[in-house]
Amino acid sequence: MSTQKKTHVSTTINGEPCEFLCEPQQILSDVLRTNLNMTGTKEGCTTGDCGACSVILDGALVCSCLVLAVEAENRSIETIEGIAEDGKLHPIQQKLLEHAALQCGICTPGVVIASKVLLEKNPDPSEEQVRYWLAGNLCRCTGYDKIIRAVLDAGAVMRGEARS
Amino acid sequence: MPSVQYEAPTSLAQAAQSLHGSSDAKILAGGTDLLVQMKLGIRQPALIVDIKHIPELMELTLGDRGLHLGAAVPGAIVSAHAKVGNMYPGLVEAFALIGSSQIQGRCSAGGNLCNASPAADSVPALMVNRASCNIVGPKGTRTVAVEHFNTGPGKNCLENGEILVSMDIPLPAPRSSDAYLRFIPRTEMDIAVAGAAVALSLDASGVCTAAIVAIGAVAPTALLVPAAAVALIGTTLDDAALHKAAAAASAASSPISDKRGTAEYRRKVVGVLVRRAAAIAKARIEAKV
Amino acid sequence: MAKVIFSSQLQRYTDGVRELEVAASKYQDLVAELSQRFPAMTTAVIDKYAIAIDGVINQMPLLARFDHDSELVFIARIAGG
Amino acid sequence: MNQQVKPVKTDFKYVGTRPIRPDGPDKVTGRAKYGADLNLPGMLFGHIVRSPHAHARIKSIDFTEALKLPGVLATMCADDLPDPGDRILPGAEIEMKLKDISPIIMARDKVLFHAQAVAAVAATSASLAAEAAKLVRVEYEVLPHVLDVHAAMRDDAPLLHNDMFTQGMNPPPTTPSNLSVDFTMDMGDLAAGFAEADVVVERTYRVPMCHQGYIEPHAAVARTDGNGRVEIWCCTQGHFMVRSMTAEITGIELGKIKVIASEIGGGFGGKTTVYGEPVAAVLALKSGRPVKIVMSREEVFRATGPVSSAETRVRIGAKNDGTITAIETDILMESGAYSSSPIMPSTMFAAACYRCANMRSRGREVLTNKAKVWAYRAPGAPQSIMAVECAINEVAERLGMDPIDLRLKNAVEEGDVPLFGLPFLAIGLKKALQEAKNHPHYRAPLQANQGRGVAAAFWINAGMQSSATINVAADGSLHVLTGNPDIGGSRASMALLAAEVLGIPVETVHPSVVDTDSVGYCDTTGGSRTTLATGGAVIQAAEMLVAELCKRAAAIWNVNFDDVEWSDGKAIARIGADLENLMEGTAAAASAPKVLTLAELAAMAGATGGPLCAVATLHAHNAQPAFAVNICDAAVDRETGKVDILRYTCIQDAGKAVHPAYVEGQMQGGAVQGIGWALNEEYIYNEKGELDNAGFLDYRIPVASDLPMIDTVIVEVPNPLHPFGIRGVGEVPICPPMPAVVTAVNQAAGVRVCDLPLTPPKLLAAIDAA
Repeated sequence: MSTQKKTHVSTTINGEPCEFLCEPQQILSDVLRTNLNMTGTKEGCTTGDCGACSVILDGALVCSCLVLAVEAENRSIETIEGIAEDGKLHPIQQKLLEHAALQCGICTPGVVIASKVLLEKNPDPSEEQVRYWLAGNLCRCTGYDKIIRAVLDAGAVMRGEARS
Repeated sequence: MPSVQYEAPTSLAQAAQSLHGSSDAKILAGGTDLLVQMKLGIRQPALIVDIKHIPELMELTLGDRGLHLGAAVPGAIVSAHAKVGNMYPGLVEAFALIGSSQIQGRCSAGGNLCNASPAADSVPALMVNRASCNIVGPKGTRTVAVEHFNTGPGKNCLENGEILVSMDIPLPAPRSSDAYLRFIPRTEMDIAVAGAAVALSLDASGVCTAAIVAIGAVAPTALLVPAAAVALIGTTLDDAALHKAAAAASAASSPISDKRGTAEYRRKVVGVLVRRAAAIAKARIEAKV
Repeated sequence: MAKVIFSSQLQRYTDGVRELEVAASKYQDLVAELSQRFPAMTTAVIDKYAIAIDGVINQMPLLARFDHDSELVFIARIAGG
Repeated sequence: MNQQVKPVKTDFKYVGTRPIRPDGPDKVTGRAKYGADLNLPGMLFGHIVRSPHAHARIKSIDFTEALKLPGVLATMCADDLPDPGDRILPGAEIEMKLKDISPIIMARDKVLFHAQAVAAVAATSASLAAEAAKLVRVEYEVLPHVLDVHAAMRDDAPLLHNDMFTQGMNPPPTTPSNLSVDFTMDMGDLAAGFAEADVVVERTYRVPMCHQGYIEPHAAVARTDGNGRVEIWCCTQGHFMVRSMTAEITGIELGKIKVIASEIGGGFGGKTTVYGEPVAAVLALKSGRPVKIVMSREEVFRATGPVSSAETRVRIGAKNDGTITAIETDILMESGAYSSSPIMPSTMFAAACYRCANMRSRGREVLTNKAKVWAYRAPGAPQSIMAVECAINEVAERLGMDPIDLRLKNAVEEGDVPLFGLPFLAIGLKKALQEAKNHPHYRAPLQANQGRGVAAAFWINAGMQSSATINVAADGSLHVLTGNPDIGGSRASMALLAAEVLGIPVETVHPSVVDTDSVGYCDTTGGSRTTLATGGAVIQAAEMLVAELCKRAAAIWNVNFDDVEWSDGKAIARIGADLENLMEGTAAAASAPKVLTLAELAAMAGATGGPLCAVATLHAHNAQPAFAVNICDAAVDRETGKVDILRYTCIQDAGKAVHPAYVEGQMQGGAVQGIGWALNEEYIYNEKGELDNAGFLDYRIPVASDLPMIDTVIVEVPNPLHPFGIRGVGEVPICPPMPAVVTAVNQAAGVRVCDLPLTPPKLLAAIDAA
């Protein structure tokens, strides 16, 4: 097992080319976190039930624990580390802070990623749409109230209707 | 853990070769079942064959003959196709109910079927839409009606080396529609405790001329319930007819008790779902006219 | 004299006595006084409890002092989650 | 009164505002480092071998095959740990026997629940460690197990511990049993109280075993320096607790252990003990390499402390005018395989909201072959309060009285003495009840198949030991160091408290949680104590700093210390005080300004006595209780038994809300945990004693789409013992939701289901039977 041949993968992470070696059965979240030390992507269950490991794979929201790292070959991955641009927080990140929408913060990277995909798809979601879209992002601290408000508010900012 | 190999063939022929060369190969489409099963130690394949690079598996076309759906197309792509949603609202809502937004980014139409969970949301909806499954294997190609595809919990009709390539779903007749409902204790993220799909056709006077009813999570596989359909055909889908269909569905079910619900509960609720799904399908037809 | 109130739990060490006036004004003296008065109420027994002095819980009362009109209640130690 | 109490401050400039939390940017960008986020060069991965049986004798453990795998570098089992004997864990607030904790780290002689840790291996990759763990051969002699509390109390039940004699009984029993505690608290004359009553309600309510459900699994990395010193990085509610427990469990000298608390991804009481930390330390010592142990989600559910189930019989008597005349509770609490349930607080606080002369509360703790339970937010209180509050609502129903009016009539207030004997000081229960009654939610109309439940609750709150260090940098910014892991925004509170005392913008205060070597001892983050006690230490250190700054200003100006006052971040020479001296004194004094800002004083620190730094330590005896009231509206689908929470309002007395947004967050989060416990969360064991739902798929915590917005009302009745009036706020929010939800649901469905969770099958069966 320890002698198992590793696979070489060429991929793009947060817009930059990236190469890594991994075991064929290693999941993407593990490779991001352990092999690449990109620990912003969290692991809460590794069975696709909590959403903490959410990343964007070729534009699609996925749980990186349910993707084999070898599948990343020639694909494009966006992780939490790439969301703030030029040192400026994304409106979703800013609004989560302003609304005090995180307590322990372990679910926050996943919430940021999932909300970004939502607001790019649907810039003006209803409260219900945000709640259903984020149903796969478990949060045990906040009761979701402030997270939902923050995402709705971030949508307004992105639409140019509210102050950032 | 025994060593695992990964292959990503780009053609059906290559895939067939890969599968032929290994006695312990698993097909990877969205991975939302397979990777969980590997994590929990339920499956430990020697070879993983990723079929998402095979063009035939990724097709989605809506034409005169209906919907042609590649087996590896993820739920999010199906949901995003507005015309498919208009044509088969029940089928699309069933696909959309599989897991979270994150799961939708990966879970495939074919995977939900091949995993052969009795509770799979898309299967009853595929049944009432008369889907047929296109299979390619060492002995050539064959087509299987979706209701014959799964043979038991976790078991399907695929033989060694065979791949489910795509599904064909005929166009619904005029004045027809469908609906799928499932029951879960939460609003999201659960496996169906019971599910029901109904497809209906109505004539100009509102009388039901054709009906197909299928139920999920209440038997070893999803089931067609002809008796429930019979209860609906020829009626105006009045309360009495809906209750009769519900009773037929409950009678046809043979559920088990487990951590997700009791047999008694499932039997009762599947009838409720059939009744409600039929009412929704009817309302959809009426809204179109 | 400060007043000590024993809960029903502790009354099995005090032969059913519920209230008692004590001369002590320091916790250490109180422990000595109580264990002398009630042999069953050993230091080990008392040490399992925190003490509330006029409504203020002290979980580690070794050096606690109180007034002649104070009310003292032994109370189970509670931490939290 | 032996305690000097200063008047409580009421005018605040920074406290009560809502600045962005200092650790926030790191958390929204993924930079924050949690337990599993540390990777070290040469690091090994540990994997725990767990019992496949619910009750068995360990006959032998053989590592031979595992060690044959190249890359497997260390193994361990209970033989590597000192025998706990009868040692009591020192320094613990609650008496804890080491022999009830050590076997959770590594089972000794017997396993008492499925998935109990038996051995461990460390290898060069996580997958290799998992493979090696499968090769560890453990031979068991399987013993009969017991999973039900009633069965466990029978004479013929399998005995978990042959040295377990029921505590609290008089005379003490002579034969061992699985009943570990049986005690009763009494007040007044219960029989007379019930004789006086016009209405008596008696019910038995059951609350299931559940889990705290924090999203971050336990994780630890340990490394050694080759000379016996051990450093542990882990996610914990208390790194000082990790230090002392690791020392006791492993025998490593306490002074040689340094613990660094990572960011923590939720705990709710579940991370107030150790699991992988001592194992990683031992494996690191044995291998000489850093060792990381991260629990899987499955392991978290199977083998960390879940939450006691409880069966509570409640009996309440009341007169026609609503006066409560007697309250009796009898609580049977499940502790899992070792004694550790919160039966004490559950028994003591069941009816603490009500003034009643005649009360009795009996508490029994029973052991079963399930995971050893551990703390969860207000440990023990939700289970028994659940029964009492539902019964109070039923009394109101029987009397035809509004349930809030009934509570207002009987609510405790200052001077009342509850069953547990501690007289109340100023408390906010009545005010919270009034707020609830006046809330628009309480007057909103309900439709068919909808119901409304209210419930009130008490939690005692803890004080305990805390330390804080404040360093002043040359530009006048502050670095506030504490030793309490920040689980819900406490660094924001620490910054606000220091800013308030110093009178400087909160943005110039930089709080950190530092390791066990770098700050004075701090008890664990828990018991709702951090803002009160650690915040108290910060206030004290800040006040010491103000005194020092005034002293230095006085020296610069050559005036008396008493003539300098501190205001808004500046030292000011009091008008008229020694003004002549100031103007006609030495050249230096004459040239000095009459105002010196913190930044100016900080810049001169070297010349005026050296670095500015204050250290405060305390044992907080000023914790005071918190009360909360919840209102819940629910709808029930009469054909499926499905519950929909329509509207929810939380009202709570915070004393003084330091950062109101995070107080609201505690209230909202606690409410939703309680909603989950009431409706869907439960541990489901199969007959073999294996947990059947060890994952988030089937252990169903609430998801975003299950809920409405959670409305909050913060009441502020200052804690008279705290300089800023602060009460703990973190725990009481989970106490009222279960009875509020259960009352609403039962009303909506027209049934009375007393067995939680109120799952759709249970509700539908009750609806159909009605």
